[in-house]
Formats: sequence, C-alpha cells, structure tokens
Amino acid sequence: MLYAGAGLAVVAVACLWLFGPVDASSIAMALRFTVPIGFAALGGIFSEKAGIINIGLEGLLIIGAFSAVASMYALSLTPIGANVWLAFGFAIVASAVVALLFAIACIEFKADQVIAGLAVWLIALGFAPFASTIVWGQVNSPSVDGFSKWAIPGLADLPVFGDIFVMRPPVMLLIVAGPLTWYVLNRTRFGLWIEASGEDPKALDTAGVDVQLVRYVGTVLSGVYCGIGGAALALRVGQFTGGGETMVNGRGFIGLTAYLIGNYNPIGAFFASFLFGGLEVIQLSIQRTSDIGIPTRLVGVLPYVIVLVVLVFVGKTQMPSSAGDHYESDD
Amino acid sequence: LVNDGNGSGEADVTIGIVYSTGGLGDESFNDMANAGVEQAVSEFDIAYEDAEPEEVGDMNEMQRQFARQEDIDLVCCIGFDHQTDLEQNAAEFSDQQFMIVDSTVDADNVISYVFREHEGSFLVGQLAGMLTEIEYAHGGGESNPDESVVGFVGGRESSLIERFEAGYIAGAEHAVEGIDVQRAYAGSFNDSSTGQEIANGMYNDGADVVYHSAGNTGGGVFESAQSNGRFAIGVDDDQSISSESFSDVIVASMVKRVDNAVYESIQSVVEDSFEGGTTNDLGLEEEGVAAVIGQDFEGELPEDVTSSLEESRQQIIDGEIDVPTTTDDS
Amino acid sequence: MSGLRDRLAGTLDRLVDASPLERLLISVASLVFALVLGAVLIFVSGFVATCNSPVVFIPGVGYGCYNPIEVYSTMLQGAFGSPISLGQTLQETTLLLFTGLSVAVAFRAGLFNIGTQGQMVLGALATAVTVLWLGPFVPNNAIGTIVVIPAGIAAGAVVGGFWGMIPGVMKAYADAHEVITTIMLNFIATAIAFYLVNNHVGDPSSDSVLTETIPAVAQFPAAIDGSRFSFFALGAGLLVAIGITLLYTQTVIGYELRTSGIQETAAEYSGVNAERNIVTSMTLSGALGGVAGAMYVMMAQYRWQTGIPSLGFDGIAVSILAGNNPIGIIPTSLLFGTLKSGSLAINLSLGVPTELVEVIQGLIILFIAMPEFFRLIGKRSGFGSDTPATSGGEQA
Amino acid sequence: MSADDESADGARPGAAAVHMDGITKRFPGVVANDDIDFAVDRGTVHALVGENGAGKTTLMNVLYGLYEPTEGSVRIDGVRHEFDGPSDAMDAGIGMIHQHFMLVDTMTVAENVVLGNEPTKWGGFATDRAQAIEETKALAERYGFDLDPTAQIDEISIGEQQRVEILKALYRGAEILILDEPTAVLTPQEVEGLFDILEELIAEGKTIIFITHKLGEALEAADEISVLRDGKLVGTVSSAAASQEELARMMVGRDVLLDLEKPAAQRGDPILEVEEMSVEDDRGVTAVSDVDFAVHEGEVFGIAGVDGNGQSELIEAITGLHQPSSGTITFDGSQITTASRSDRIGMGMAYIAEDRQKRSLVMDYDLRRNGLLGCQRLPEFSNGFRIDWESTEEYVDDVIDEYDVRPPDPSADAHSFSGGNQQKFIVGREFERDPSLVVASQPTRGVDIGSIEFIHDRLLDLRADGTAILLVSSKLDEVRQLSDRLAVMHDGEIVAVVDPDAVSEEELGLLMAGEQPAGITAESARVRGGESA
Ligand SMILES: Nc1ncnc2c1ncn2[C@@H]1O[C@H](COP(=O)(O)OP(=O)(O)OP(=O)(O)O)[C@@H](O)[C@H]1O
Ligand SMILES: Nc1ncnc2c1ncn2[C@@H]1O[C@H](COP(=O)(O)OP(=O)(O)OP(=O)(O)O)[C@@H](O)[C@H]1O
Ligand SMILES: [Mg+2]
Ligand SMILES: [Mg+2]
Repeated sequence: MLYAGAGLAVVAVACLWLFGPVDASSIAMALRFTVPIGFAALGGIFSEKAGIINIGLEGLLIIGAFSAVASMYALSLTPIGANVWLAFGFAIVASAVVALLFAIACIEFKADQVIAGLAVWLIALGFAPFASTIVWGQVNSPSVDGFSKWAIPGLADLPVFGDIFVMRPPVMLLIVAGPLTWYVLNRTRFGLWIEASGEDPKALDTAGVDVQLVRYVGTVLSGVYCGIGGAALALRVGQFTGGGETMVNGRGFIGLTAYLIGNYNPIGAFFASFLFGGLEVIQLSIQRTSDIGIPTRLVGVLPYVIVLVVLVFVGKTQMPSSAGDHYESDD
Repeated sequence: LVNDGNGSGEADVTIGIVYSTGGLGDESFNDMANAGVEQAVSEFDIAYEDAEPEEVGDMNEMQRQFARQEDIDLVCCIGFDHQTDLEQNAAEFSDQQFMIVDSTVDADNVISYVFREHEGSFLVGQLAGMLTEIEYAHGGGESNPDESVVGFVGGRESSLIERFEAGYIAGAEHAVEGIDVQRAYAGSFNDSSTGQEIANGMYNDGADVVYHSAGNTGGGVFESAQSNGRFAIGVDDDQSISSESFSDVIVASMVKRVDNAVYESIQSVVEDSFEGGTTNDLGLEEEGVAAVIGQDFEGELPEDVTSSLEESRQQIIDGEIDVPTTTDDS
Repeated sequence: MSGLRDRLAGTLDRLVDASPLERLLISVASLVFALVLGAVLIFVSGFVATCNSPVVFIPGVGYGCYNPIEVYSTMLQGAFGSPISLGQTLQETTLLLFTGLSVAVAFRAGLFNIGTQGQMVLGALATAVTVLWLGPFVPNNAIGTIVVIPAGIAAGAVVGGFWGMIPGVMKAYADAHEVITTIMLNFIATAIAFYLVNNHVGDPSSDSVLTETIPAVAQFPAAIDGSRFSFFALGAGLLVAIGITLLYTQTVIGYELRTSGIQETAAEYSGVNAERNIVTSMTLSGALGGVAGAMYVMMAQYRWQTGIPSLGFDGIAVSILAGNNPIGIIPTSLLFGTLKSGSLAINLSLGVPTELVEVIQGLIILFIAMPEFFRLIGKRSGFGSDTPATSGGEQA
Repeated sequence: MSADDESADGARPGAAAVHMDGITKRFPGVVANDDIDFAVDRGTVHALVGENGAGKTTLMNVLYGLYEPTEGSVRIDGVRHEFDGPSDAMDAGIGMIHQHFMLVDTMTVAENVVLGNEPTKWGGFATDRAQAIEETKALAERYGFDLDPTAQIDEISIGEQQRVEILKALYRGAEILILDEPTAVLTPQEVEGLFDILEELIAEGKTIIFITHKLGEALEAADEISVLRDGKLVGTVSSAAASQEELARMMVGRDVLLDLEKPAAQRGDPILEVEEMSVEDDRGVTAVSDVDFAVHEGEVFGIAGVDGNGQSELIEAITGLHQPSSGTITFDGSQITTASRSDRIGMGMAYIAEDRQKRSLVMDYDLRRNGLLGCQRLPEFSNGFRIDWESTEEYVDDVIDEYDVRPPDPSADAHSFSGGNQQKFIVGREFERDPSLVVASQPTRGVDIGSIEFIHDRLLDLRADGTAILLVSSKLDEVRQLSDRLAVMHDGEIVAVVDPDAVSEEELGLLMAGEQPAGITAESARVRGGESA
C-alpha cells in the first residue's frame, strides 16, 4: 500500500509536469495544499493505530482553524499583541483539548467511536460559525495577520527549484512531521505500544503497559496534528470563513482517506496527501491556462473517487484489528 | 434580530431583510445590502429584522416568516437565489411589499433591481489590461511590462458570475489585443485558501492584476496579491475600504451599489412611493455599477489610464461599446 | 477490516439491543444533557455577543444578551405558535422521519449508512427531473397527481437505492468500510447533482443552480394553507416506520438481513448469501434516503436547488436518539423537526445564530454514543445500579 | 532485566514458591473463587483441574495480578505481595501464558518477547532492535527452542507461538510459570514437546503451574494436582497416588464414565457419499485432494488429523459453505455437489461448526434468535416469510432444559455464556430437529468433562436412532472412542481408514504425521475396499 501511495504521488508529479508545467511554484503550491490534509492524515494514524478510530478529524481541523484566528483576534486586543506563534499554540491546544474530550468519551465512557467522531465533526461544524457570529457578528472573521514565509538558507538560492524552499513554517513542519511520525511509530517503544494497543490491547496490558494511557496519548496527538493543520490553513489566509462547509471544506475527510491509501504508513499517508494536493494544483492550472471549461465541481471530487477505487482495487487496508473496540483491563 | 433605529421602540416602518448564503461579513455583497439598511435606519425612523440563511433551502421559509408578519412593510431579498421562492411567495402574500436584488420577479408587489455587472467589469478589465502593459509600481504592488497576463477568480460557476467574467475579459481585450486572461473558479464562495492559491498561480504565471468575484474566497486573492507584491481588484463594495488591510494592493473595485438599491426601495416605502412591478436595470449610466479606484490609488494612476477608462465608460453608456454577458464568444 | 466490522456491528447492536426501558432513559437523559449544555453555551456566549437589549448584568462579567429559557421558549413558540409554524414543524418532521428511517434500516442490519444525505440529494434530483418530464403528459387534476407523485417517489427511491447499493457492494465484495465509502459518496453525489443541474437539466433562465418549479400536479396537497405540509406524506412515513418494524421483528428476510450485517460468517452458516443481503440492506436504506429527497422536492421546495439542507445527517441523530427503533423515530423526528423550525425563530427574533441547533444535535449524538456515561451516573446516584458490564468489547 | 535475581532477594529458605491464603474472588453474581488455600513448592510442576467455570483461570489471574482478590493474600517465596497489576507480578517473578495467547500477530517474535520491557538506546527514546533480537535468540537457545526472532507471529505455528509466550515470561525473569490450558491447542507430538520444555525449565529451577481439562496429562506431567469445583478447592493430591477416576470424581462430585461403552453399530445404507472430491482454500491452494468416503446410517465416521490438514475445507465443502473444485457429493441418494447451504439444511443436514463464536452463534443475539439460526426457513419455524416466534421459543426452551444450558435464560446474549454452555446450546439446536446427517467438527473443544460426557452421550443416542454422524476432532481419545470407522487426514488426503479399536494412539500419531506405520495400510485398504464396493 505504501507503494500504492508513493506510486500515486509520482503520478501526481508526472501530471504536474504535463499540465503545470511542473515548476518550483506549482510544487510549492501542492505542498501548501498538502499541509492540512497531511497533518490530519498523520494525526489520524496515531489515534487509529492506538485503537481509537477518529473520523472527527474534519471537526478538529475546523476547531484548529477557528481558534487560530480567534486567538490572533483576541491577542490583538491585549497588550501582548497579535503573535502568530502564540495563536498557533492556542489553536493546537484547543484542538488537542477537543480530541481529549473525544478520547474520554471513547475510553472512559465506552462511546461508539464512529458515532462519537461524527458528533465531534457536527459539533465543530456548528460551533465554529456559531462562535464567529457571537464574536464578530458574522460567520466570517475579519482578516488578521498570518504566517509569513521563511527562506531556507542555501536551498532557497538553488537555481530552478529554489522557490520551493521559501515556505511558511507549517509547510516545513509537515515535511519534518512525515518522517518523524514514521520514526516514532516504527522505531520507538511508544510506537510499539501504539501498534500493540490497536492490534491486541490485552497483550499490551498483560505486558504491563497501560493501554488506556497509550490510547489517550494517541488520540490527543491526532488533536495536536489537526490543530497544526487547521491553524496552518487559517493563518495562511489570515481569515476564518465559516459559511457552508467552512474553509476546511472536507480536507479532514480527505486526510482520513489519505492514510487509508497510505495503509497507516505515515510516509504513504504523506505521499497520498501530496497526491491530493497535486491534483488540486493540476485542476486549477488546467482551469487557468486552458480554455476547455472543465466542470470544476466534478474535478473537485477526484480525491474521493480515487479513494473508492483504491479501497476496492488496490486492496484492503490492514486496519488495526482492535480498532473501534473498547478495552477494559479486568479489575 | 430586531434592530431599532433610534432605540425609541415604535418605528413607523419595519423592514425584513433576508441575505444570501454568503452571509454578512463577506466584505462585499451582503455587507453592501446591510450598509443600505443601516443608512436608511440612520435617516428615517425605521427598524429592521434580518436573517442569514445557511442554505438556499432556508430562504423560502425566511421570506415567508417576514411576509407573514403584519408589522413588516417591506421584505428585501438579497441575491438571485431568492427568485424562484419569491415568485411563489409574492403571489401568495399579495399585499406584502418585496424587493429583490440581482434578479427579476414580475409581480406588482415586487420591485426588482438588476445590475449590468459586465459593464463595470469591462472597465476594471481594461484597467487591468493597461496596468500589465506598463511599468507601474505603487503601494504594495508593481507590474511587469514584459508579460501581458491578468487573472479572474470566480466563486462557483453561475451565469451571474459569468457576466463579471465576460465583461472583464472583453475589457482586457479592449486594452490589449490577445492578452492572456487566466480564469479559474474556486468551487466555493467560502474557500479563501483555494482563492489564495489560484491567485498565487496566476501571479506566478506573470499576472499583474487579478480580479475576483468570489465572496469570501476573494479574501485569499488579496492576501496573495499582497504577498506577491502584485495588484488585485475588488468587487461589489469599494474593498480598499471594506478590506482596509489590503488597500495597498486593491487598485480598484467593481462597485455594485446594492446599498443604493436597498436604500431606495426602503425610501420608496417610507415615502409611500413604492411602485411594485418595476424592474430597475442599473448599469454605468444609472451609476448602479462603477469602477472605483482604490483609496490608496486615488490620483496615483497614470493620466492616460484614467482618461481612457473614462472614455470607455462614456462609449459603453452611449452604446458604442457593446459588452458581452457570456464568455461563449471568447 | 472485517475485524472492525464485527466489533462495530457488536457496538451498534448493543445500541439497538439495550433493554427498551434503559434505552429510553438514556435517550431522554442525552436530550436533557444536550439541552442543558446548549443552555450554558447560549448563556455564556451572551456575554461575548453584543446587543442593544441585554437580559442580565453580572458585575465584573458584563452584560449577557441571551436568556436560555427565553431562547428555548421562543423555539417552541416558533415551532408550534401558529398553524403555519406547526405545519412547518410537521413538514420538517416528515422529512426527518424518512431520513431517520433510512439510517435506521442500515443500523438494524449492522451497517452504518452515513450516506443518506447523498442518496437524498440524488433522489431529489431524480424526482424533480421525472415529474418535470411527466407533468405535461398528465391531466392537471387529482388523477394527474395520483400518477405523478407515485412516479416521483419511485424515481427518488430507485436512484437513492442505487446510490446506496454502491457502498453495499463495496462492503460485501471488497470489504471496504461503509462509513468511509458513504462519506466519500456524499461529496460525489452533491457534486454530480450540481454539475447536472448547472450544465444540463437545470433552468437556463435562472442565475441560480436550480431546476424549474415542478408542476402543481406533482406537489403534495397542502394540509394547512400558508404551509406546504401534507398529511399524505406524513402518513406514508408512519406506514413505512411500521412496515420496517415488522420487517425486522417478524419476517425471515428481516432476520437474515440483520444477521448478515451483524455477523457475516454466522449468516453463511445459517444458509443465506450474506454478501447479497448486505447489498440489499444498503439498497433499501438508500431507497428510503431517495424517498426523503422525493418528499423534499414534492412537499417542501417544489424544485431541486443547490444547497439542500443536511436532513441526511440530521437523520443519523434522529435514528440514534431513537435507538434505531423505527417506531421510536416517530417522536425523535418530531423533536428534531421542532428544533429545526424553532431555530429560524430564535435567529429572527433573538439573533441567536441558527448553528446553535447544529451544536445541540451534535451534543445529543455524542451523549447517545456513550450509554456508559449514564450508567455510571446511574450507579453513582444509586439507582439503576449494578448492570453487569457485558459491554462486548472486552470479552476475554 | 535478567532472570535470576529479583524474586530471589528476601526469599525465605524453605518457604513454598507460591502460597495463596484464603483467596476469595467475587464477580457480580458469581463467587469465582471461594476461600481457596493453594500452595506450590519451588521446582515442581503443579496441575490445576476442574470443570468450566470452576475458577481455575480466575485463581491464576489473581496470582498474576490481573484480578485483585476480594479476600485473601498471596505470598511468593514467603514474601507477602499486593499486586496492582501484572507488572507487579512479573517483578515478583511470575509469568503467565493465557488460554488465548497474548501475542500481537503483526509484530515479530522478538518484538513480542520484549514488549513492555524494550531495550532502548539514545536515552530511552529509540528501541534497540538489534539487541532485542540478540537477547531473544540467546534466551531461545538457552532453553533449546528453535525460533526465528524476526519471524512475524501470524506466520508461525500454534506450538511455536506458545513457545514465544514462554520466552516472553522468561525474558521478564519469571521464576514461576502459569500455563492456562496449554495443551488444548496442541497435537500429541507437540504436547510431548511441551512437556520436554517443562522438564527443561524445572531443571533450571523454575516452578510451573498448569491448568488442564485432560486428566491423563495432569497425571503424566505434574508432581501434584489440585482440583477446583464451584470455586472451592476440593483437594490436592500427588500424581503418583492419584487415578483418573478419582480426579474425575473430585471434579464433578460424582462418578464419571470416562470411557463410555457403546453398543455395536447398526450400520444402514450410506447417507453421505463423497467421491474424488478436491477442495481449494480461499487462496486457491489445494487443501483437499480427491478424497473418497461414505458415511452410513447409524455409524460414526471419524476424521482424525492435525489441525490444518484439510479437515475444515472438507467439512465446509460437505456442509455447503465452500464449493469443491472437483468431485461429487451425494446426500440421501441425491446429488448435492452444487446445492446451496440452505437446501442441505432443508434436507436434514445438521452442522456443529468448529468455530462456534464465528459460525454457529451470533454472539450479539440472545438464545431465542440464535435458536432460529439456520432453521429460519424450515417449515416448523416459519412459512418462508413470516417467522413463527411461538414455536421458535418453545423449541429454544426445550433445547435449554434438555441440554442443560446454564444460565437457562433464553433472552441472554450468546456472548454472556461460557464456551461450554454455548456449545451445549448449539448441539441441542442441531440435534433436536432430528437430522439424517450430523456433521460435528471439534464438538467438545474447550468444553469441560461434564459437558463432554453429555455431548458424547447425545451423539451416541443419535447413532442408535440410525442417524449418520461425521465427526472431526483433533482430540485423539475422542475420535477413537466414538468412531466406528476412523479416517486419518494428512496434507489434504485421507491416508488411511482404520478400525479405531485396532490401532494404538502412537500409530495414529504417526499416520497424522504423514508416516505409514507397518500393518496399518492393509487394514485401511480393506475397509476402503469395503467402501467402494
Ligand atoms: N470477567 C468476569 N466477570 C464476571 N464473571 C466472571 C469473569 N471471569 C470469570 N467469571 C466467573 O467466574 C467463574 C470462574 O471462571 P473461570 O474462567 O475462572 O473458570 P475456569 O475454571 O477458568 O473455566 P474454564 O475451565 O472454562 O477456563 C465463571 O463461572 C464465571 O461465572
Ligand atoms: N466480561 C465478562 N462479563 C461477564 N461475565 C463474563 C465475562 N467474561 C467471562 N464471563 C463469564 O465467565 C464464564 C466463563 O467465562 P470464560 O470466558 O472463562 O469461559 P471459558 O473459560 O471459555 O469456558 P469454556 O471453557 O466453557 O469455554 C462465562 O459464564 C461468562 O459468562
Ligand atoms: Mg505584465
Ligand atoms: Mg479458563
């Protein structure tokens, strides 16, 4: 599956080449599109591998996006002043807290994970615009300062592809997060515990590790990652728009599907997310540069179609066998 | 929500206003309508109630809720999505007065206001075309004369947005034969980050000016203009004022005086001069639409640019230039 | 994934099978908790919001704009205050009844259909197109109605059923989890419908993305003037609810459908084709979603227009709150219908954002999802004490 | 953490390795352990026997710190311990191998062994995989296991998995090893292997407690045997002094006929005839290659073999859950090779599936609805459309009391019953609708002596009534006792059909292992010849 993910990503780049043409800016753009999707995907892996299916990723992204902008706005009213990194931090905390509540519902109160996850999404979808209306009298925030770009010394000066390395911090974070997540899951004790807790919690428990704790950490991590993703999305534009599906606009669900395509492998998930980022760039550049009026709404659902195809043909994903399952150590 | 003009309880006229789904805070269309009511509130002794539909599906019931209320004298329906519902409701509530913006409903208890957005869009298109040709730098942006590229960002495809697009293209063509006008739709009026990336793409391809007609999605276009040091053109409202923080790149806005339309209709009710069944078709001539130079660019644009804009404006009014309303022929 | 399938089925089945009384208590408790939390949210947000007629002043905190009691009473007022608003409420109720049943049919068979929304959107479009095409051919009278309305419902059912069949097939034969696939299919359905209406079957004369208004013969006869609610639609819904109850409690097919969804291997042992039954359940569920769409077009909107309300998702809440019991869905859909039509009122007269209702619905779902929460509370507070923890999951 | 320090310190010389005083463990509604005093001497093997639900597992879970005792205390080497969890017990030198293995299938042997005590590098951040593999290898060699530390669990045999479990315990420095029904899943050869390992461990000075339902094993491998009944300790006897009959009596509280005497078979016409049938498994690998046999009215036709030699596929083909790739099946004179499962049920084929929790029961249905499973289209239960709940409930009620299912509550969900009771219910459901053929696969797996005896009697009753019975079991003594003719399967083929009374357990063991002991072939050939005539 990892190869499926990687392969698809290669396809994406190839397409970029065809339609782009692939240049620094289109790759950089694809990366920017990848950020919220990628973080949602990586976060989702943590919680599901630990045994807690989190289909509320979309909701967590929304919380992250909203609280990032809300914090910027609030900070600007305080003597501290609007500080992007502080707001970024608040957003991560907010999303992590919601994830924690979700975890408590699932672990303490044995909530059905899928239904509870759905609830998280619906609540966030209602709460963000609600709060916006309360705070700003409208579903959309006024615009606030966002992240500014950093140039990576050295790389940024490269001849052709230099522009790729002039990026906002979240993009760098994502590029680091992929491999880092892989390392944590595959090379650390905690990673081993996460896997055991999702595959066979009883085995982990009898080996003397606190399963519930592992699951809490895994789920909260998904909140942290989504906080980053959502905040990155909102602080790139410097505004939160809460109409319709909100500015998150389904990216959380694409993230969910990205890690399925990547078959729970962080690298695969990263590539799959990048594939979706790339597809977006492609369809936009086709629109821009050619006169063939392609129905954007239809192109827009390509990711979802791909996921269905992958789920059916590329093969079954190896879902952790105890995911979705309550665990209670006797006594 | 009940907003009473001068807190003094009993107002002699009450207005009900139903916005379009973009919602207040789009810093353009709906906010303009709201501005119109507020202006009326400040000038006459009136109160108003407003409603923000979440989905088009909510509009019908909101219209009806207002229509039913005895004390409401005029129901303002902002946006073409109201049309079909209003056709039915106007007939059903024949003694209620309505007004609709952006669409025509011929019933004798409805005033319709439609705008010839393509005319205004033509002018900003021409402005964009001229700017990308010359070497021009001001405020937060600069243009590059080597490439003749301009951009247009739409929200969701619909024939209304197509009018903006068509007029803009015609204007740009008018300025520069065979100019490359890049166009793309974000697929949503709320996805500002996609708007931003579309604009990024256009600026990367050498566009100097990007015009949007995409509601909240447009916020991303301005953000992109600012970070790329290029220009953008706002819509509906003078966005160099409503989106103050981007005034250094918003070279102009295609203003569509929805506020006037709303204000007028209220005034007609207050002064008992409400003439149902009329359709006000507002273009450059009626000053229903206009190309307004951004506040930072007031008097900062090259003389010849402003003069030829004025020229085209006159020609359009005189019918010497015929502005297309669809992109088919482009 | 089958591992998850069995467990999910297990948890779902427990939601279905908790003793009726317990289920009732849990549902009521969830409702109460959600409303209370909602009230807190309203009250607190009242201090952040700005308004020109505050209801309370707390020294040091400031002025509060909203009084929860007032908000809820306004909701009720807005839902039942007049015959018209009553009609509005019953109209929402009818639509939710169908989407709720759609979700419940799948749930009962151990399948979690989140795709009702998409099935409804496409079903609605199919209905609109069908009746628009059929309209001219039939007499403009009761006869016409008797022909066109059933045809419209059939069209919605067929298309919705087909859209529900897809995830059914994917689950049965490719083991793709229906929760994922139906979420995807919702996005796809909305896009397809938008594209079709915008580029092909829509009303070209209009700026917005919609079909022409359906002919009068295709409109359900309104029961209350000033409202479009129709007793026929509601009646149909009630009949379907009873029918589904009988299907699952009294018939062999129902028994086999359910077994197939809950434990495929055992279903095969009992001599049924589990795959085919999974497909059947999802198709049935989708068909009901499609019918909900048909009702929406022929009773509520009189056309297909982009931006169909999220009745499909609300249906999930309706069904879960009813413990997925088709009869229980009747009151819960009334409850959510009340919330929905009341939400307009609070927005209009108090300026409380309508999204409040979504938050409350989300909270209800959340609480319903964790019966254990109430069991614990029950234990703490003494009564309803030691129910043995047979919460399947931790079976040794 | 290496093995041999830890529990040694503070040890009082002469004190028993394990000493449990007055242990009582209550669960909602059940007293699982009732004031049990239980002691095991260092360096000895101690067997724990008792019927299902007697409290064996619970007692050991208490010792292992999984359960907190309601009353009573635990002393290890004379030192009193309060275990808050397994990790405390491990620190005290106790290791437990559970009835259901506690291994993560997707991880490697080494990863499973070190899980929870991973060797780390870089200040504890990263696991040191090289070292984990090293240590696992070393430990395996020391106890003479051959295991590939890098193999993934789901790729190795049950026997090997059990060894991994033992390594896990040893790695954590276990001095006292608890094994819950370790032999339930093993072949005779593997059982021997296990007992050799146990000796090895004793030689290393370890102490061993194992739970079993098989009295023979207890007598063979243990020094002392303790018997539990209804949560109470009935007594502890030295294996030298004890006999199976005595132990059985202690367990059940009455005399048990260990080897039932069965009347001679009234062999009638063939009911089930299988000819040159081959079956491929889901992966398309040939699992059964052209087998021939027939099962007659009034006989028990047994199939012995090590698990995974094609028995399951054979059974599924006969019962209609799996299409054979070639050959024919005839049932009651009519061709059913391609007939659907439900047709076969309709024709009177009863089936006790080997995996009861997956196949023969819907775990989340109550017994009432489980009573309908498979019968739902039979005329006495429905008219094909509407279910006749009344007769279904009557049927379930008398299955419950005929087959003594406990608790006798038709509205309780299947998963809340013990395996033994689940099995009795299934047997009842399948037998009570007097079938003409019963296909019974592992009918007594994980079931206690009382229930086993009961199920065997019922099987023989059916046989006496002229029902044909196809019995598959990996329990040799069972197939030998019950079968009139016994086929041995190896690698998808029936290598011999023998007269069970005429062969020894050893000979069968060899046949199952795929070898041909002298003298068997002729015999089987004769029986076979008798068939094809
Ligand atoms: N987790 C539990 N919750 C409630 N009751 C339990 C639990 N575990 C065991 N029991 C009760 O304790 C009794 C003893 O169960 P236990 O599993 O110890 O029996 P056992 O001797 O191990 O049976 P078997 O031979 O089948 O393994 C059972 O009859 C059961 O009723
Ligand atoms: N979590 C639990 N809650 C309630 N009862 C339980 C639980 N776990 C086990 N039991 C009860 O413990 C008894 C024995 O359970 P267990 O799983 O030990 O059966 P078992 O050892 O598999 O029995 P058998 O040897 O017959 O298969 C059963 O009656 C079951 O009802
Ligand atoms: Mg230029
Ligand atoms: Mg046990």
